[in-house]
Amino acid sequence: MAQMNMIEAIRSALDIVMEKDPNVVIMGEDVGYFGGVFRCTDGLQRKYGEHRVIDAPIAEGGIIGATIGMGLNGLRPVAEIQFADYIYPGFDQVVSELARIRYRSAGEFFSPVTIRTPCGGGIRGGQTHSQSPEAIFTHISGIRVVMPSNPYDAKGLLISAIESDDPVVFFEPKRIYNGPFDGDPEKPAVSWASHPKGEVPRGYYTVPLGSADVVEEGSELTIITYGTLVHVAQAAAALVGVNAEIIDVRSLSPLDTTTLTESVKKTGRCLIAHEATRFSGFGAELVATVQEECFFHLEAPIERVAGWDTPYPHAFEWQYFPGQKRLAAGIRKVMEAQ
Amino acid sequence: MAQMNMIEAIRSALDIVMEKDPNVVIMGEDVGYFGGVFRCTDGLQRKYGEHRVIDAPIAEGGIIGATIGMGLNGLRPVAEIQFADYIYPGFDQVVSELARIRYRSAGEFFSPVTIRTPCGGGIRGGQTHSQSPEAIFTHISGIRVVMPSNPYDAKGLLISAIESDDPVVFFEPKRIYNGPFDGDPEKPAVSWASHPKGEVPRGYYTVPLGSADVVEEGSELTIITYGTLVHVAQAAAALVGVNAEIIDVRSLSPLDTTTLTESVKKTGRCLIAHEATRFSGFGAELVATVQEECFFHLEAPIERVAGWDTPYPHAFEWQYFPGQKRLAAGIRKVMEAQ
Amino acid sequence: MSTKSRLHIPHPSARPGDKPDFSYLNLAPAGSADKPSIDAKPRDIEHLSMNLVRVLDDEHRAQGEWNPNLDPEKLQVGLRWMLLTRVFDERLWQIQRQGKISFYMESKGEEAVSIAQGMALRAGDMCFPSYRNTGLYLYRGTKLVDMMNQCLSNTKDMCKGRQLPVLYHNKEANLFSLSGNLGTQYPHAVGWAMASAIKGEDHIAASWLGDGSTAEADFHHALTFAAVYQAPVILNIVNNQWAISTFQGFAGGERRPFAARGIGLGIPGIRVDGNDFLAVYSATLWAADRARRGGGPTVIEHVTYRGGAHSTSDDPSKYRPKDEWASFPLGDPIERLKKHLIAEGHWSDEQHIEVIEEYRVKVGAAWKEAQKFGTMTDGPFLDPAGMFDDIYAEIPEHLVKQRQQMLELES
Amino acid sequence: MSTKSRLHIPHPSARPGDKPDFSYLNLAPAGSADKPSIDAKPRDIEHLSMNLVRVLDDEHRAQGEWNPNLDPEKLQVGLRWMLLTRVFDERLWQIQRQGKISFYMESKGEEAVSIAQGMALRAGDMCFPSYRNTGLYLYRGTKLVDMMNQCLSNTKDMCKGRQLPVLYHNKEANLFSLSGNLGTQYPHAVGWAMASAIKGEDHIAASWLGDGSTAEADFHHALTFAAVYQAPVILNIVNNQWAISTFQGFAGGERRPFAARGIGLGIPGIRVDGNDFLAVYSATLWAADRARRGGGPTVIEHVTYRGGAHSTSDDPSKYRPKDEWASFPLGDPIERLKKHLIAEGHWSDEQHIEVIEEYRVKVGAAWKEAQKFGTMTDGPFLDPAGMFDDIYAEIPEHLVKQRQQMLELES
Ligand SMILES: Cc1ncc(C[n+]2csc(CCOP(=O)(O)OP(=O)(O)O)c2C)c(N)n1
Ligand SMILES: Cc1ncc(C[n+]2csc(CCOP(=O)(O)OP(=O)(O)O)c2C)c(N)n1
Ligand SMILES: [Mg+2]
Ligand SMILES: [Mg+2]
Repeated sequence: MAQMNMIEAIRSALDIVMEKDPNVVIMGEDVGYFGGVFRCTDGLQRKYGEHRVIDAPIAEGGIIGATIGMGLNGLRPVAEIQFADYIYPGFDQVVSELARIRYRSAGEFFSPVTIRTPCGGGIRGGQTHSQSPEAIFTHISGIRVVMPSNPYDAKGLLISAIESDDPVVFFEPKRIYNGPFDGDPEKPAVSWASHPKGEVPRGYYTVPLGSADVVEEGSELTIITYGTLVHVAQAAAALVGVNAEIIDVRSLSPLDTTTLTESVKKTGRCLIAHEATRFSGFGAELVATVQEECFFHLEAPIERVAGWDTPYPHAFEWQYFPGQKRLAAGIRKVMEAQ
Repeated sequence: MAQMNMIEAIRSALDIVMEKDPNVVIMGEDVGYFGGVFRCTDGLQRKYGEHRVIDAPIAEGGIIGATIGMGLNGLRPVAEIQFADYIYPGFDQVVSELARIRYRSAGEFFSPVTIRTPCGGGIRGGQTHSQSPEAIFTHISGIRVVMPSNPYDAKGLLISAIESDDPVVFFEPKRIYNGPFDGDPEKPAVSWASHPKGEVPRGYYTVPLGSADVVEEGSELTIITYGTLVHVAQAAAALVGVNAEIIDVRSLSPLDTTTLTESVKKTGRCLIAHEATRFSGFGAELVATVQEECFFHLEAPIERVAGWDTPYPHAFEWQYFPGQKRLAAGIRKVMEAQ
Repeated sequence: MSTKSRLHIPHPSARPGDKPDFSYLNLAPAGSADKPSIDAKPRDIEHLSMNLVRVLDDEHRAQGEWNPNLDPEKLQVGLRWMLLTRVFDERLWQIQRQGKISFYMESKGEEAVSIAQGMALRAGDMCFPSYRNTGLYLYRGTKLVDMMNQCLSNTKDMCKGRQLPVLYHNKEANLFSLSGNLGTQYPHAVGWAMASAIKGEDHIAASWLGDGSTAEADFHHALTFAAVYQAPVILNIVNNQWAISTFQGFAGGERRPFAARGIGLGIPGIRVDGNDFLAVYSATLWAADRARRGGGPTVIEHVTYRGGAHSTSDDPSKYRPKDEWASFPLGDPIERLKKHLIAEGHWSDEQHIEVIEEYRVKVGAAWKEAQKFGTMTDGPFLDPAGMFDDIYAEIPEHLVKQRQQMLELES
Repeated sequence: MSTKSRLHIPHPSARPGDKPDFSYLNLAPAGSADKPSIDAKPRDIEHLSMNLVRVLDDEHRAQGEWNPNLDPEKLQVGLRWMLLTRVFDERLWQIQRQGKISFYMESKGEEAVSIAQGMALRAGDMCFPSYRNTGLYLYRGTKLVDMMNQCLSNTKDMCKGRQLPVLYHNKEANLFSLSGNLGTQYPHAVGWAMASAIKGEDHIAASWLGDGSTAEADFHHALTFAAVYQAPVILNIVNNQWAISTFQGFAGGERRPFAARGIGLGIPGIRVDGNDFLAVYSATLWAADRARRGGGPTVIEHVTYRGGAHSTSDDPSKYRPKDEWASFPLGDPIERLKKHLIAEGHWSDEQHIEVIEEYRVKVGAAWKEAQKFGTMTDGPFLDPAGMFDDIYAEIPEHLVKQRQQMLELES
């Protein structure tokens, strides 16, 4: 076991998979010599060579398109998109190609590309370095969508993603790269060293795709969330003093419906939280799924707490971000409703 | 008044707006000399000239990017994307630019582009000529998303869209271009001539953006839907013999929540239907919104009937398409639940 | 608004009712283009992108440095495959018109591109074709009946009913799956070729797209990545003058040949008479050798003409002269190779008619066979349960559930 | 997997610790490039994209046909604006280092591009800049304090707190709103120019992006549309050799200058010494005149060097030699214009120092002023309620509700 922050855990996952499988290659902007603007690939080019850790032209569509081609030729590519905000120029290659190749060729062809990309606020990056576009990708059948909330899961899920023959879009919440964040902007940052999931095995292990994690067991309320908000939810539940069952979705699509609905059937109340904008966010699907399965167990409407339906404004990160206060208000609302 | 099918109604809207406002220009693949692959711009280049009805290179991103620039220079562009399936190469320009220009420039700049695009199945077009990607666009704040279900609305909404200073993505369900379709593939096609909303004023009128339409009043169940499925819903309700209130959402974003929730509060039961794939489809947002507002009025879980979470397969249009049978089954399920 | 617009709008040289006019094509005489060595610097061979590589002259003789000097037998093979492609296309078109398949796209007039290139490439080279490369699927061994099964979406359909007719694939034959989206296969070819280079293999990749599709982003991405990493790839632009109703000028073809699109990135371009089997073969071999020996990518523009409608949904008489193809100065690739072989004494009109007849029978037989596996109206039908397969490597729970629901509704 | 990869990987000529080496730049002597008439055919002036337009020679004298023969007063104006830009950048960089603004990007070493081009364009011409065109915002009259207010996201911020520092706009001055997304402004410029042509106006548009950004799809779309419709637009590529940590070879700059990127579409390209104020001015005027008279688009590549870090988040010592800029053969645009003016007897070292001092004071005063309107830590603060405005022309119901919720939570 070692102490790792999420960046180190991701780097370790990449290192281990590259060591194990010579077909794994990495491609992205600034990933090679420099090691990535968030340092996730630091040292990998030195170790595995320029032909396996490849600096790319600034063309997200090209990166995804070219890695698809590599995947068709037996490689197992990991594409890095520098910021999730910049994945859109590659959107067509994801939707029309990556997600569909296996289907349209009736299983003859497939390309096991994993797309890693940092998402969410946290670096005061303004509206073009803070987006969480995961919902959009969950609407596309044929790709898996993953977002870890801690170093342990990040490494285990990333290894699974790369080894999976399905294409995966792997969102990394950059706000918690260096430490868990409980949603209170006033408090100093903590580091992963103080968190049990900052303990990460040095070697190979996997966390399976498609399974949610019950982060905290509880009886009064289920909070379904993922990414940064897992930590905020824990803090908010403590703040309100409610015995909440907190579920980290982790794999957004395909979704582990069972873990979610079993919990809600037990607690009878549900809050759903994410950082992305609310309208047609992934929370909508979570609400829809839960109410379909658990309607007769629900004692209160399912509440959504999410980013506002605005871009992420530079000056108002903290007003935009669904922090402790907002989650706490949401929890109270769910608990009080009857 | 005149009898128009939806294509004629769209063409009439374009004609009227171009006549009225010399700044309106049209740009798209095959829209000019040829008049569009679905004939929506037929005759307009002859009438308004090659500099106002402009054939474009095959580059959806370029069409959207260039029309944004035209809009910034005082024109009021209407971009046609030949099939909604081909809008993805222009997705970045929609999300990162069109939707954000007004916001990031604090209202100084804006570009009032309307993007028209035919969506949905109906021409046996297989997986790349049948998609309904509207949900994805509803997650983007700053753009309006519209989908009419009949010629009258199509014309009135399109005029509103073009005259709106907000960017609009205007989806045209191609299956009902020529006539309403009740979801039974065995029956011969009908024409708009037999439908009251096929009566369309020749002149200028608008249907406001942001308002849903109660297509049929009813007391036992609310069916919320849009596009082609409005007609299927009517047929399915008749088939089951339920007194359903049928709501045509028309403007998906911003959404007319009031009309939806008032109806559900009244009926206590709700079915949501669309042609797009189910998972994270727009139905999810509709469910989430309705259950948030109407939870204590609901007597049964809100049911979603939608396309399966698969691409739209060429051979299985009718198995994929949520037709009368599937809606009827959904209605029965909602009515029987207690 | 002022009325004096200064916007340039490209115009085709002729519209319906006008006399066809191909004077805009800058045609060089056969044999006039020089053939550089395969290690020539891109900078030194830029003229090849402006010139026109032609081998067959007006007397149907092979001329100049680009003459590949192919055995007559090999040429006969080429001619036969082109004929089979034409016959196949004609029959399938007819079948669509009879309402037996939902859609069709033919490659009439462009057969040389698929067959000559198919013959110039090696079996291990990977192809990323466009929907107008029917000949390539045939030449590389896709059975007639399998192609028809695909168009029928029947029980033997290689695509299991998921794709529009003509969107074939053939994994064994290194033919990628066709997409309905224009140009998306171009960066795949580059990535595939990069992987080949990474692995130190000498397979190359080739891709094809139309003049109109060069405007798409993927075209730019492919060229950029190919140039940066010197990927061993041939990037073919099949300039058949039209993109549905729009003339190639709308893709920026008015001022420079498409072959020149890569020269700003240092990618050599060869403009070739796309209806000249020998020229296409020769240019392809040159580019393939170059790529295989580490010389990087080549753009090849094939100057040809879309002899038919864009697809069965199209009516070209609405936007171009009916007789335009007949006036196309580069003619018909089949006629030209036929006349060459006849001129050289290796073919005859009788043989030609015989082969066509033979192929008609063969195609007819295949059609009979294909129908046994089901048509749009008559069974056997594909099991719709299959529509839930192959979305993921393994079917996930929610799709199992949806499949169940679907089957219950259908029963 | 075989170990012998044949993939080409571009390499910068020097990495940290190496001796800087710019021998890869193909530099022509000042005055050697010919200046064609503005109605020259693209085909006849292709060499301009390979050559290098330079006016200032090593003795700081203006040479050759491209000498714009500007009045010394005008050159002094240019020098002053470049100095102001540099002083402004230095101060704001410092301010960021002190933690008073969240982020900053400077344009050190590239000031000639913004100022010379700003001066060569007309006020009615519309600019679609990149984040490294700070000088353009200044030259066109954006007040120092307004720029600072933007960087502070304070109560007078033109962007109402919504944008990252340096993502300015200035509607009155025809300066478009900067985007964080690379290259997206390029097709806007083309569309704007098309609209100008449609309306029969003679305003032109200009846009700027970096060498790295040429790989993006929008670059291709812009060039294609500009070529097809002959839009009156200047498409500037500011080749500062680096894109964050990647050398321009990763954008395909190893084999051909970026100026050549449009020649395959028939767009003339001019490669210009981007640190030579006179050359930049002159090339811009030529392209602007050409566009204004209906000659269509021009690509201008400015060969320059990113004198500073990519941004305040970057540390270039990790990937390039520390002293690379000092060895850049085209020097520093400010030094070069200064020496030219001194050589011509229209400037002095004393004046230079004086102006710098004057600007430091001016910038310092503006900074004092700006802080009054709020900083990251000290009020007054922008009302967060404003974050819900300007998403739509009118605020819709759901945002009114969310605003309400936010205000309740904040109170
Ligand atoms: C991304 C995308 N946009 C638009 C279309 C619709 N479309 C299909 S074929 C075609 C014309 C293509 O012309 P070209 O590239 O010249 O190929 P050709 O048909 O002439 O072989 C168009 C616009 C599409 N299939 N994909
Ligand atoms: C679409 C997109 N992809 C990636 C980025 C991240 N990014 C910001 S600046 C930059 C480098 C740009 O280099 P270049 O175009 O040469 O401009 P320069 O910074 O040198 O002026 C990158 C990769 C971005 N902002 N937008
Ligand atoms: Mg074509
Ligand atoms: Mg740069």
